[in-house]
Amino acid sequence: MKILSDIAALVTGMWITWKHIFRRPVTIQYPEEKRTPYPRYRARIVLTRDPDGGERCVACQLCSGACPVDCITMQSAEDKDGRRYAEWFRINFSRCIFCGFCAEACPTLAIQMTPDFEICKRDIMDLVYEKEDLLIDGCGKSPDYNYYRHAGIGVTQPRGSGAEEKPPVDVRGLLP
Amino acid sequence: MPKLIIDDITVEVAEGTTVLEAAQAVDIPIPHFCWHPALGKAGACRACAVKMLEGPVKGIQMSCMLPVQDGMVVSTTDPEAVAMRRHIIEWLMINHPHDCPVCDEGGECQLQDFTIAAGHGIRRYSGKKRTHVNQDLGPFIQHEMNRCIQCYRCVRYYQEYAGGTDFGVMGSAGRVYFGRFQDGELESPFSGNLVDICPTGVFTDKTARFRARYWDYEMAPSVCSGCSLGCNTTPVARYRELLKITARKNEAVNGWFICDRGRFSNSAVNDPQRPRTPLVDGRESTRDEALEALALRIAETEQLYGTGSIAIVGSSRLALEAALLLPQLAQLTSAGALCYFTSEEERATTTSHLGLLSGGTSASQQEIRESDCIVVSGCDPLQDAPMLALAVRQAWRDGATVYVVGDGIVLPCEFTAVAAVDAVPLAAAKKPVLICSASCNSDHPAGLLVQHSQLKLAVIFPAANSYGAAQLAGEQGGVSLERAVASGKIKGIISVEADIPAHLLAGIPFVAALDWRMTETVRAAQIFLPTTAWVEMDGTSINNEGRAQRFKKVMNPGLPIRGLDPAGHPPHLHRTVPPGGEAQPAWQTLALLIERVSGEPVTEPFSGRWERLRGLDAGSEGVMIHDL
Amino acid sequence: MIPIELKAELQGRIAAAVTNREAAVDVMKALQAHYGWLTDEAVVEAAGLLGLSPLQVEELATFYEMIYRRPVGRQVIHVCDSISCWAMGGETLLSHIAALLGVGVGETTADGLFTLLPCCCLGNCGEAPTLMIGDTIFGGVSLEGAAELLDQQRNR
Amino acid sequence: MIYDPIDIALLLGKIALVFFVILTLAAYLVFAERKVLAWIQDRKGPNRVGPFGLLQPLADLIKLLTKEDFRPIGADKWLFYLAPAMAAIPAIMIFAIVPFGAPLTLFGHTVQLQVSDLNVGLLLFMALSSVAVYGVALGGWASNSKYALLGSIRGLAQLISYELSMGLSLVPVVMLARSFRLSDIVNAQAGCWFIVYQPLAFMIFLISIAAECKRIPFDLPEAEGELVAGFHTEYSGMRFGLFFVGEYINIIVLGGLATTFFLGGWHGPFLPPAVWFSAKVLAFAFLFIWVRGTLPRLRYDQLMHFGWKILTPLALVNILVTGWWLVLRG
Repeated sequence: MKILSDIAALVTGMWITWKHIFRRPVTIQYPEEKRTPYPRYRARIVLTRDPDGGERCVACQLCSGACPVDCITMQSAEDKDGRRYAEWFRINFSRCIFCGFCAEACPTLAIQMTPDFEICKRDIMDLVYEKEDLLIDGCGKSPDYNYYRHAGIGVTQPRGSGAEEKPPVDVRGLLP
Repeated sequence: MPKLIIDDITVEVAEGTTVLEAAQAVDIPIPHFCWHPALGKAGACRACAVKMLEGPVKGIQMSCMLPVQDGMVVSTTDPEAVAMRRHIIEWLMINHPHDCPVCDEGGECQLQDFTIAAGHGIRRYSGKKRTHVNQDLGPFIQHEMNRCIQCYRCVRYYQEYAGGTDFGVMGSAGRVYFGRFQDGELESPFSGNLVDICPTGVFTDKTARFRARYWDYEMAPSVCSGCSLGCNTTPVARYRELLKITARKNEAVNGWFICDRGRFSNSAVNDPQRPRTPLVDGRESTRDEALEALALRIAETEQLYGTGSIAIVGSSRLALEAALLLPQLAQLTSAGALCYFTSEEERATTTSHLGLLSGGTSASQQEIRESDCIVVSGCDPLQDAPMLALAVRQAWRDGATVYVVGDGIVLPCEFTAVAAVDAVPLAAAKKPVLICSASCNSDHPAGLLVQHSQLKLAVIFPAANSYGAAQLAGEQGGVSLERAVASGKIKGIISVEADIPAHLLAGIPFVAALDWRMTETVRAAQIFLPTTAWVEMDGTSINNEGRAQRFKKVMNPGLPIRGLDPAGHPPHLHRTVPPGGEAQPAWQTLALLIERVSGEPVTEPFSGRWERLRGLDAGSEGVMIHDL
Repeated sequence: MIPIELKAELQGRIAAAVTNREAAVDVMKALQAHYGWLTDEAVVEAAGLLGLSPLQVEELATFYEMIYRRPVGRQVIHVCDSISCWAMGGETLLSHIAALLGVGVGETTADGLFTLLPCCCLGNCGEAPTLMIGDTIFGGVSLEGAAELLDQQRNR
Repeated sequence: MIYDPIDIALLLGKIALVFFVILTLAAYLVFAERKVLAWIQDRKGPNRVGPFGLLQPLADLIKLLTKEDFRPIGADKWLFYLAPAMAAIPAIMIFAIVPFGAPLTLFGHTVQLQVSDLNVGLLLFMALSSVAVYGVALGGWASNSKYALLGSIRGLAQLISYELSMGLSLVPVVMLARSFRLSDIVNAQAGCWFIVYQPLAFMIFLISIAAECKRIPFDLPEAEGELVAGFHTEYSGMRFGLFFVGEYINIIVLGGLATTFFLGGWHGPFLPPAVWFSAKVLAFAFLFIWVRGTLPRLRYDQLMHFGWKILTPLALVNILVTGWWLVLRG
């Protein structure tokens, strides 16, 4: 009988909720009690440096392109040594939704997300972080990665001496 | 007309079309690197593989090399073809650096697009990559040989299409190198097109190096204002800064390319010295105040010196919209002179040459490219209208004979020097074209046109909208400012984007200027109103053949963000008008002035026979004004 | 600068060709013979003679294996590494000669006598393995024969 | 009619008492609901305002009173203002006929613990519950909003449909008690509660009143998933508060009526009658909260199908069976 199984389903449901009434709540009383987020937690964004201390960010605009709320703006420029870098770099955290697309899009692992989720300011303008506020003195995750070693165009090392590169071809050389 | 089936779609195309073009005609994209519509086929990259299922040829074929034939059944999605293309792309990518984040081509890179389209996302090759040393190719073009995929487009363009000899391909097999004999600036005046034509980032625009990404670009169809040819361009701007100018295809005019002068001439728009605020007697003011003062001064001048003491001065670089409003303003202020030219000589030669051009006698660049006999008479196209020289070269490549009258003229093709046009066997030619300059009145071609009915004329005018200015001067009875000032009646000048020589301004008590450049006239003016540059407005200009073309607004006027302190950027600081953004198109300022004087609002510059230009599509080939 | 006689000879050779470009290889060969290798200066000179741009000459110079755009020894030894010779021990021959000369492939001996280069096919497959010293081709070269050949050349 | 001043004083006292108790209860019912739902969901519920969050209803009240009183452009001003009152007033008026304790003797007067013991009490209940429909109808219509209008259309159809089965489920009760007077119905259950004779009618009545107070699983007029907040989408501040409190008053009142009709009213051993009555009403309230924490919302067509094709026929059959049974028993 379908009606009997329906009623049984109703009763089962009611029984389950009844049991839950007497369970211990899982709630944490947040400001007093705090939970440590996991290291990969996606909160406040930082800009990291490569192992040699150079800025990882090459201002390629992929993060701002990937950002669904357009909270990242920057201006790229060329340094004296040929490095591409961000002349200014701005994240408007009052817009940021912490989706992590920027970190995922970042080809140089410059943008990374930290577990620091407590970004609260009295003035909304204080949530506009400039490059000075974002740049940290460290590599964050992937401490050994240096983008320019793999880029294949030189810049931090002579051309043809990066990882997985042959020395430059001499088109006038004798060998075929 | 052969009929074939591509991916279940029946296509009918002209004889001689390739399968690749036939597919493009029905919006089926086939990856390609070495094939380019302007360069034709090379069969070098192998990326355009398709499978021929039925018909005269079968199996995997290069679609760019294969002319269509009746009964062909083509599949672009056949697993075999897809696998072939995937492998080709993988091979092309073996030595390609992982530098997309620092490559200016990133985002507008054909190699990127086709690599992703082919489904090749991860590099499997674990060996070492070949590298090259770059060359310094001068201030405009950045060289990055590591990115090269050996499609040969650059060298085919540079040597064959543009006739350059200082750039080519060296070496053989796995170490070919595209470059010059030694470091140094590329000599061809069309070298900038390497940036557009390279399917990846070997050649990038050095002037816009590391500035922005394709998806952030502000772009709109535009028209070059460098010379009178009106080549079609797509200027690229970001953050109120004109970054670069790229070529835009217009088969009738410039084809696929533009000259270096047009491409690398954006500095005036970004010039920090550009006047951006209205001035009244050297004091910064608002637009309304300046207009009020201007109307008052006009009235005062006329009171003081009598009616007819005001000269309204336009110029041949002024957009058609504003030029059309000048007669209205002249009438309202009962101006003594309406001028489109400052010098009498320029007015006379331009007007007289204009009289020769009609729908039938005016040669477009396309007609030059298709001509079989070209006479360059008394002008230097490479100097005054470089794209004409390139068009001449294309005709020469197709077998046309080129004759040059005059000394010291260089063309990017072989030519025969003749003493006079009479020595050219024009009568034997089917589609002869005569190229002459409006600034040279010595051998006026009027007589030739009568002699040779099939002869077409390409006149090089001095400036972007000379044609429009001369046309209006003829219709509205415009005189040259030189003559008007000489009459002694003129006591006030309203200059609208005109470059008036200092000696003409010397005795004039009242000068007002509308302009976007810091000219001598602007410095001399008591009242100044800023106007927008061509990339900051919608406008129309008429090129040397009488083709009206629309250019669209690319960016908002205002100081580029680049020069501003980041602390003043939005969202830190918000304002409705960006700093220095008070400029408006000259015709709108004129319309406001006319409204102030007459009380009648002006909402539309095009009226009468010009009305058809209202809805002119910037993406079209333009409208010949002979047809209006 | 090349001697006037050579210049005149080359100009004659160029004049005899239908197009200048056709004579380019001959001119380069002659200049190479004169300088020992095709120096940058020689490229510019060849371009001047041929009415081409230096780049256009360079395109050809870098394309051909036997036009040397880098300094070479008095004799250039080309050892074939193409399929027939490879099958008959061309690889061993090459490394043997390299050991005899005490240089690597592509290098010139300290006395400036020999430059050792691999090359792909000398058109002598019937007598593999084969090598070429200067302009002379030697077929069926054994390891001992190679040592002998080198001695002969050295003593010449 | 004798207008004895003491009678009038007692009457006013009873009204004041009922008002005070009902409104306080309604406020705390909101609190209780939030707490119980939290427990069901393994949460803690409101616990910040006062000890255990007990002052939460007060805070809510202050919040609602101080919020901006907003009226959408194009809303029908007077109907818009009237609708919340139409929702809350009939709900509280129904309680006038509910006997909430055994008659007391005070100052020599026998005091019915009931504001008004009408001989057609049950009919008055039916009438007033019909009037409550207007709150929903007008609120949704006057808002000039598509969500509100859709909510009110649903509400109208639902309330009218379920009123039918509700009314029909009470007919056997009247047949058993042989009176429309609520005190008579209570007294008729002194021996045995009607739930024993009429389990089916009780179930139908229970379901119908759940639908009448628009509670989950019958909250289609509000349906926040689809309609934002249904008929009161556009209301803010205390006007919204009136709708809100009206719903909880409805729970108490309908709980009281269910107690009266089926659970023997204030009858019960050992404890004082008023305590019995309160306990039964609160048990109903808890049941409603518990159901809300368990069941999902019905689909609209399921709702109408259930009302018209199952509940109403069942109620009719029940009347027939009851009639036969009464006839057979004599």
